[in-house]
Amino acid sequence: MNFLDVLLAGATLGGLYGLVAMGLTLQYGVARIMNLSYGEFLIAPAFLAYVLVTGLGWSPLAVLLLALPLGFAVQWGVYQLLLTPLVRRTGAGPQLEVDSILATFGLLFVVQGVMLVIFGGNYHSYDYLSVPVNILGSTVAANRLLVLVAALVLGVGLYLLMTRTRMGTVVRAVAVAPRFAPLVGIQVRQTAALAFGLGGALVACSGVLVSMFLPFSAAMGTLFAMKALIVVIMGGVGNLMGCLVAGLLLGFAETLVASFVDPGLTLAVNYALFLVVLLVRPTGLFGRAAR
Amino acid sequence: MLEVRNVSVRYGQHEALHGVSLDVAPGEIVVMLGANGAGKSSFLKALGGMVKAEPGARATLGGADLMQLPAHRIVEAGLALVPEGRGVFGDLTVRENLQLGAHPARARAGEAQMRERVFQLFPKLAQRLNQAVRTMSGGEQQMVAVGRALMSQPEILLLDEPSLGLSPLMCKELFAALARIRSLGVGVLLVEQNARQSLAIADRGYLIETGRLVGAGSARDLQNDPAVRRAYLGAAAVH
Amino acid sequence: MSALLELKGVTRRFGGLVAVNGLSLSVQAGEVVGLLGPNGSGKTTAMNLVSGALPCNGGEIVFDGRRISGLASHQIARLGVARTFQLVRVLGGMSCLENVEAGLAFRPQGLHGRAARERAQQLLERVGLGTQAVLPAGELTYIDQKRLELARALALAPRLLLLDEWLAGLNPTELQQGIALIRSLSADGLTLLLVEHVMDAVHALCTRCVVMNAGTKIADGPTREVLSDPQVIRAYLGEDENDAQAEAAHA
Amino acid sequence: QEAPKSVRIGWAIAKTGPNAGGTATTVTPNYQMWVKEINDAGGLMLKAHGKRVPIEVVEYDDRSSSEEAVRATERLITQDKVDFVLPPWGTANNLAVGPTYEKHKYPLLAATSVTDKAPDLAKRWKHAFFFLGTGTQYAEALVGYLEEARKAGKIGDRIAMVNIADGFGVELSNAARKAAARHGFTLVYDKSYPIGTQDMTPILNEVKGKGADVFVAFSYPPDTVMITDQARVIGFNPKVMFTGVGTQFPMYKAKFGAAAEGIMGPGGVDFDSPAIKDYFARHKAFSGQEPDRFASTVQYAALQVLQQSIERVGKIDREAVTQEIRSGSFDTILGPLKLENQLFNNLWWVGQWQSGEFYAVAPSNKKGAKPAVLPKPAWK
Amino acid sequence: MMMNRKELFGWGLGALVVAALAVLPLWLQSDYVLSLLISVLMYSVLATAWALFSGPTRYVSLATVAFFGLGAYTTAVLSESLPWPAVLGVALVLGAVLALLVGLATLRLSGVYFVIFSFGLAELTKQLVTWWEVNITKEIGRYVFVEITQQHIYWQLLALLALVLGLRALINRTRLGLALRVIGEDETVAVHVGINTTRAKVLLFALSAVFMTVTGAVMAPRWTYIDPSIAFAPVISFQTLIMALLGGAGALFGPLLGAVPLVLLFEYLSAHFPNHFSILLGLVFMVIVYLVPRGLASLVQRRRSTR
Ligand SMILES: Nc1ncnc2c1ncn2[C@@H]1O[C@H](COP(=O)(O)OP(=O)(O)OP(=O)(O)O)[C@@H](O)[C@H]1O
Ligand SMILES: Nc1ncnc2c1ncn2[C@@H]1O[C@H](COP(=O)(O)OP(=O)(O)OP(=O)(O)O)[C@@H](O)[C@H]1O
Ligand SMILES: [Mg+2]
Ligand SMILES: [Mg+2]
Repeated sequence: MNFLDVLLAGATLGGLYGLVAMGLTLQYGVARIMNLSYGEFLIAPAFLAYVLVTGLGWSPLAVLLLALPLGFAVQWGVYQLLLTPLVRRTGAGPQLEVDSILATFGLLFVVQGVMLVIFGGNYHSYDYLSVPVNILGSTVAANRLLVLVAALVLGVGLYLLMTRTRMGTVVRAVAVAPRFAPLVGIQVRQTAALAFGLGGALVACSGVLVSMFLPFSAAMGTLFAMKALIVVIMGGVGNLMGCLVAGLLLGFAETLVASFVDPGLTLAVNYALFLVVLLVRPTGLFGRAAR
Repeated sequence: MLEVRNVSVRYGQHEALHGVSLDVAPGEIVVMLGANGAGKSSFLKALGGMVKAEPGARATLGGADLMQLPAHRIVEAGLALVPEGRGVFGDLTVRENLQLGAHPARARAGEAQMRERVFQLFPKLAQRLNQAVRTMSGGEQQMVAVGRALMSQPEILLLDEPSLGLSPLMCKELFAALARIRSLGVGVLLVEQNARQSLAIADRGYLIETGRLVGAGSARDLQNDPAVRRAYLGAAAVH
Repeated sequence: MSALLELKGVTRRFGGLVAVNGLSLSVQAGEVVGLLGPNGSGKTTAMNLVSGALPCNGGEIVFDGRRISGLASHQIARLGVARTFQLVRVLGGMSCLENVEAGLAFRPQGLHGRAARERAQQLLERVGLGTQAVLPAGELTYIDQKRLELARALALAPRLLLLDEWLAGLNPTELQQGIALIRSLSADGLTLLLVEHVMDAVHALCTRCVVMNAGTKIADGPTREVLSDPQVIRAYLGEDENDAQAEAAHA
Repeated sequence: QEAPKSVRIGWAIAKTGPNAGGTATTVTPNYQMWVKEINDAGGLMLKAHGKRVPIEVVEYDDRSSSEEAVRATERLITQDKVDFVLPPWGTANNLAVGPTYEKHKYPLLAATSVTDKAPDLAKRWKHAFFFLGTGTQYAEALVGYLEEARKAGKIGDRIAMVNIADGFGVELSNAARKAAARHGFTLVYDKSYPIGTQDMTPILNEVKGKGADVFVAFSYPPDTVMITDQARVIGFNPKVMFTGVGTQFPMYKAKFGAAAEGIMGPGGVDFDSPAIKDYFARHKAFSGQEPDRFASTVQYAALQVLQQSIERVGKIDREAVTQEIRSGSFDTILGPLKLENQLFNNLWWVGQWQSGEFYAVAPSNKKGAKPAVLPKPAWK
Repeated sequence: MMMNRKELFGWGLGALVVAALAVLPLWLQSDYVLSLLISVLMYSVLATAWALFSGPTRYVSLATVAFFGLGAYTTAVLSESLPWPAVLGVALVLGAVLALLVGLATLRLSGVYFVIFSFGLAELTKQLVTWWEVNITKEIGRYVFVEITQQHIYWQLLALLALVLGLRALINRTRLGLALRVIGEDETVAVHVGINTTRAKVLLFALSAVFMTVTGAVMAPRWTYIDPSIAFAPVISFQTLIMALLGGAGALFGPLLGAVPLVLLFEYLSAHFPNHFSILLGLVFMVIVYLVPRGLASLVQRRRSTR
C-alpha cells in the first residue's frame, strides 16, 4: 500500500471527524451547553436527505442548501426555547453544566424516539457520488473527498472568522465571560443562540454529507456525538482549528494503524492518542485554561 | 447629564441600597465615598445593568432611561462601567479586550484615535497587545479594564475602585488621566477608598452609608468637613 | 541569627518574559518586610514561588533552614507558610466557619470537630467577622472576603504569613483597623512578608522593604531609606504630587 | 377444562440502542406478521378445547441491554405469566436470556444467534433450540465451495479475510480459519476491525495488494455496506467476494442494485419455492419492507414450528410443546423442518446476488440451490 | 470521635432498614420483583459510589463502566477457577490498581477535559479487552456458569450499598470529607491550606472505583454471556451519572433519590410504552430538569427546612 493512499484515506477520515465535531465545539465553546443531543441532530438531517433523495429524487447537494438554514433554525430555536430558561436560572454558573447535560440528555431521547417512530430502527443508505476520483495515482471516493473539502473550507473559514473579525471576537468574549459581555454592549443571549444555531447548521451539514456514504440508523446519533466530544476536547474547547487538527490527527492515526499495524487496534490507538494528548496538554491541542 | 433617581437594590431578603438619587454632569468628576458594604458597588452595578434595580428607579442619560434598557444597550447609550473585580475577558488578549471595548456602534468611528489615547495613558498595554489578560499582573489587568471602558467613548464613565492594586505612580497617572478625560467632556463617577487623592481631583462628592446617601457637597467642602476627614481621610491625612 | 526565609537567585520565566529574575532576599524571624514594586514587576510571582504555587526555574528558596523550592504547596503550607491571594479566593459555597475550619484541619496537629469550630469562631472574631460566621462566604463583600481569607491563613498557625495586597481597597478607618490587626499579628511573633501599594500601610508596618522592578531587586533596606531612593521614586512612587500635577497640566 | 381467552405471547426486543437495527430488519416484522396472520385466521387452534384462541401480545423494549433483556424476560414469565416468550435479536442476547428460559422451562427458539457453542448449550439447556446454525457450518460450506472452485481451476488458494470484532465475526472467522487450513487454503490476510469503524479503505487497499482471489468479510450491516461501496470505488474486484450480515438486507439491494451482482454472503433463499415467494409477498405487504434474505426466513420458520407444536399439543402445556419442538417434523416456508439434538442444520449457508436476487448457492446439492456465478463480474 | 444522639439514631435506623431489606427476598415470591430490586440496587451502588468521589470534588467521571466492566470480566475469567469470595477480592484489587493509575494520570485535568478523558478511558479499556479477546484468546464472548442465585446477588449488592453509604457518611464526618469539599470549591486554596490534594483525590477515586468494580463482578453471573459490548456499555456510565446528578450528588442519599425512581421509571416506561419509551423518557427528564432545579435531594431538603 503506498503512502499516498494512506495519506488520502487518513485525510478524508480525519476530515469527517473534524467536520462532525465543529458544530459541537461552537456550541459548547460559546454557549457553554454540553449538547448531548448533538448526534441526533446529525442523524435527523441524514434522514431528511434520505427521504428527499430516495423519495423525491433531490440531489443531496440541494438537500444541503435546505439543511443548513433548517439546522440553524432548529438549534437556534432549541437554544431560545429550551436552554435560555436554564441559562437564566443558573446565571451561567457551574450548575448550568449539570442542567444542560440533563436537559439535552432528555432531548436526545425525545428526538431519537421520534425518529424511531417515523423511520424504525433499520439502517438506511443511498448511493451518491460514490465514484472514484484519481489524485496522483491514488483513488478516493468523491463523496468522502467532498467531506474533506467541506471540513477544510468550513474549519479554516470559521477559524479565521472567529479570530480575525470583530464578530468572532464578540463570540469568543461571550464564551469566556458571559457575565461581563453586556458591559461592552454584547447581547449575550443572542450571540450564544447564534453560535448554537451555527453549530446546528454545521452539524446538519455534516449529517447530510455523512448520509452520502455511511449507512445510518435512528439509534446511531450517540456514536457520532461521542466521537465529536473526543475531537472537541482533544482540539481544545471552542477552537475550530483545534477541531480540524485533532480530527485529522485521529484520522491519520487510524489509517496508519489500520495499514501498518492492525486494523483491530484503530480505535484503541485513537483513544490512546486522545488520552496522551490530554496528559501532555491538559486543555487540548489549542485549548486555553480549563474552566 | 446623568440623572439618577430612587435606585434601590435587593439581594433576596436583604435590601442593600435604598432609594439613592444623584446627578453627574458632563465634564465633572463625582466621587462616592462610603464604608465597605455601604452599597457603592451595588449602585454602580445597577446603573451598568449588572444587577436589577427595584421598580421605581430611573436613570436618564441623553433622554434614555437606562433602567428600562437591557444591559447591553446601556453602554450604547453612553455609560461605561469598570466593575468591581475588573470584569475583563481573561482568555482574550489585550488587543481583543480593547477591540471589544469599541464594540458599541457609538465607538466605532473614533476607535483608532481612542486606542492611541489609551496607549498614551497606559503604555504597558501597547507593549503587551498579544498577552492573554488572564496572565497579567493585578495592576496590569486594572489598566486593561479602564482602557476597555474608555474605548467605548462614554459620556459617563463609572469606575469602581480603579486605583485598587495600582502602584503609587500608576495611581497618580490614573488620576491625572481622569482629569484629562474630564476635560474631554466626559462625566466621571468614581467609587474610591483613596479619598484623599480622589477628592483632590473631584468636583463633587457623595457620602453613602448602609445603602443611603447621607451627605453631598463640593469636593473642597467635603475635604474640610471634620466628619469626612475622620471617616474617610484618616488620621494619616492630618499631618 | 539565620533568616527565616531566604530567596537565593530565584528566577521564574513565562515564555519569553522573565517575571522574576535572580531575586535574592531574606526575611528574619519576627520581621515585617514589605515587597514593593511597580505593577507587573513580579511581586505576586515571587509570592507564588515561595508558597509553591509556581515552581522556580532557577535558584532556591530556604525556609527555616530547609529548602522548600521544589516542595508541593501543601507541604510548604504545613511547614508554616500561609498566604492570602491578590484576587481573593474564598470557598464561596461554604460558610465562613467552614472556610476557617479548612485552614485548621490540615496543619500538623490539625483540629477537627468541636475544637475546630470554637477556634474558627475565635479567629473570625479576631478579623472582625464574628457575626457573619454562618453566612456562605460567597455572600460577603469583597473586603470581608479578604478578612475571611486572613482568618483562614491564620488558622494554619503559620510562622510566615504572605499577604498580597491585603490592605488594598480599605478606607482610612478600615485601613487603620487593618494595620492594627497586622501589628498585633506581628506582636504575637508572626513573621510577615507583604506586598502593598498603600504607602501609609507600608510606612506604618514595615521595618524593611524590598523593591522590585521588572523582576529584579532594585532596593533593599530600612523602609525610610528605601522609599527615598531616587531609583525607587522614579520607578515606583513617582515624583512629588505637585510635580505630577504640573506634568499633567502640561500634557 | 375451560379454554383460555387468549394465548399470551411475550417478547422483549431491542427497539432502541445498538441492536435496534438488526431487530427492526429481522425480528419485529416477523413477530408482528405471524401474530396478525394467526389472529386473522381466528387464533391458534387448541384441540383440547376445540376452538381457536387468539394471541395476545405483551411486548417490552430491552434497550439493547442484556440486563434489561434478562429482567424483561423474567417479568414476562413471572409477572405477566405469558404462555410463551419469543427471544431478542442477536447471539449475545439470546445467550443472556437462555438461563432464564431454562429456569422457568420455557422453550427458547433462537433464530438469530450463530454460535459454535450451540451443541454444548443445547445439552445444558433442555429447552433451547438453535435455528441459525453454527459458525463452523457456515465456514465449512463456504470453504467447501471454494475448494470445488479451486479444483475446477477457477481460483487460486489465497484467501484474504477480515472480521468484525464482535461475537458473529469472531465465531465465523475462527471457524473459517480452521476450515481454510483443513482444505489447504492460505490466509494471506486475516485481521479484525472494531465495531464503529467508519472507513474500510485502508483494509481494502491492503487486501487488494495481497493478490488474493477470495475476499471474505464477516461483517455487520454498516460495514458490509461500506466494504462493498469502497471496494467498488477503489476498483477492488476479487474473483470471490463474500460479505457478512447486511448483504442480504433490502437496504443493500436498494443501494447497490446491479452493482451487487456476484457478491456472496451467508444465507440465501430459494426463490423458486412458492412458499418463499408467498412469504416475501406477505412480508412486503405487511411491513412495507422486504424481509432480509438470511435470518428472516429462518425466523419465520421458527415461528411456524412453535405454532404447529402448540396446535399439535392442542393446549397450553409448555412441557409437551417443548417436547414436540424437539422431536416433531414441521412444514415451513423452508420446506419440511426437523431439529436434530435441538439444532436446525438444514440451512442455506451461502447465497449470492444474481440479477437482482439473493439466491442460495450452498449447499449446492440441496434442492433449490442455484449454481454460483464465478468469477464475480466486474463492478457496474 | 464522639457521636451525638441524633447521629446514633441515624446509624441505628440505617442498620434497621438494611436488615429489613435483607430479609425481603426470603418473603418475596416473585423472581421478577427480585430482579427489579437487583437493578435498583446495582444503580444505587453505582450512583452512590460515583458520588462518593464526584459529589464533593465535582469531578464528573464517565469512567464508571471501565471499572464495572473490569469487575464483570474478572468474574468471567476467574469464576470457574477460584472460589467466589476470592473472585470478588481479585476484582477489588484490580479495580483499585486501575483506579490508582488513572487517578495519578488525570491529576492535571479538570472540568470537561476530565469528563471526556474518563469517557475515552472507558472506551480504550473496551477496545483493548476486545482486541485481546479477538487476537489472543480468540473467543470474544465468555460464559459465566456459577452457582450464584439471584438472592445472593441481591444480598451482595445490598451489602455493597450499605457499605458505600456508611463509608460516605463516615467520610463526610472526617477531615477527608472536608478536604474533598475544599477541593471541589477551589483546588488552589486546598493546597494552600495544606491539603495533599493528590492523595485525597486518588484515594477517593480508588475507593469509588473499587465499589464499581465489585458491583460489576457481582452482576456478571446474571447474564451468563459477557462480551465487551455488554460489559463496557457506555450507557452504564451515562445512566449512573444522570441518576446521581438528578438526585443530587452532594447529598448522602441524593444518588439513591435519583437511582431508585429512575430505574423504576425506566422499567415502567419500557413495559407500558415499549414503542414510545424514548420519547416519554426524554420528556420526563426535561420536565424534571425544568421543575426541580437542584436535584431531587433539594426537594427533600427544602421540605425539611420549611418545616
Ligand atoms: N450577590 C450578592 N448577594 C447577596 N448580598 C450581596 C451581594 N452583593 C452584595 N451584597 C450585599 O449588599 C451590600 C452592599 O454591597 P456592595 O458590594 O454594593 O458594597 P460596597 O459599598 O461596594 O462595598 P465595598 O467597599 O466592600 O466594595 C453588602 O451588605 C453585601 O453583603
Ligand atoms: N501565567 C503567566 N503567563 C504569562 N505571564 C505572566 C503570568 N503570570 C504573570 N505574568 C507576567 O509576569 C509579570 C509579573 O507579574 P506579577 O503578577 O508577579 O506582578 P506584580 O508585581 O504582582 O504586579 P501587581 O502589582 O500589578 O500585582 C507580569 O508582567 C505578568 O504579565
Ligand atoms: Mg464595592
Ligand atoms: Mg500582584
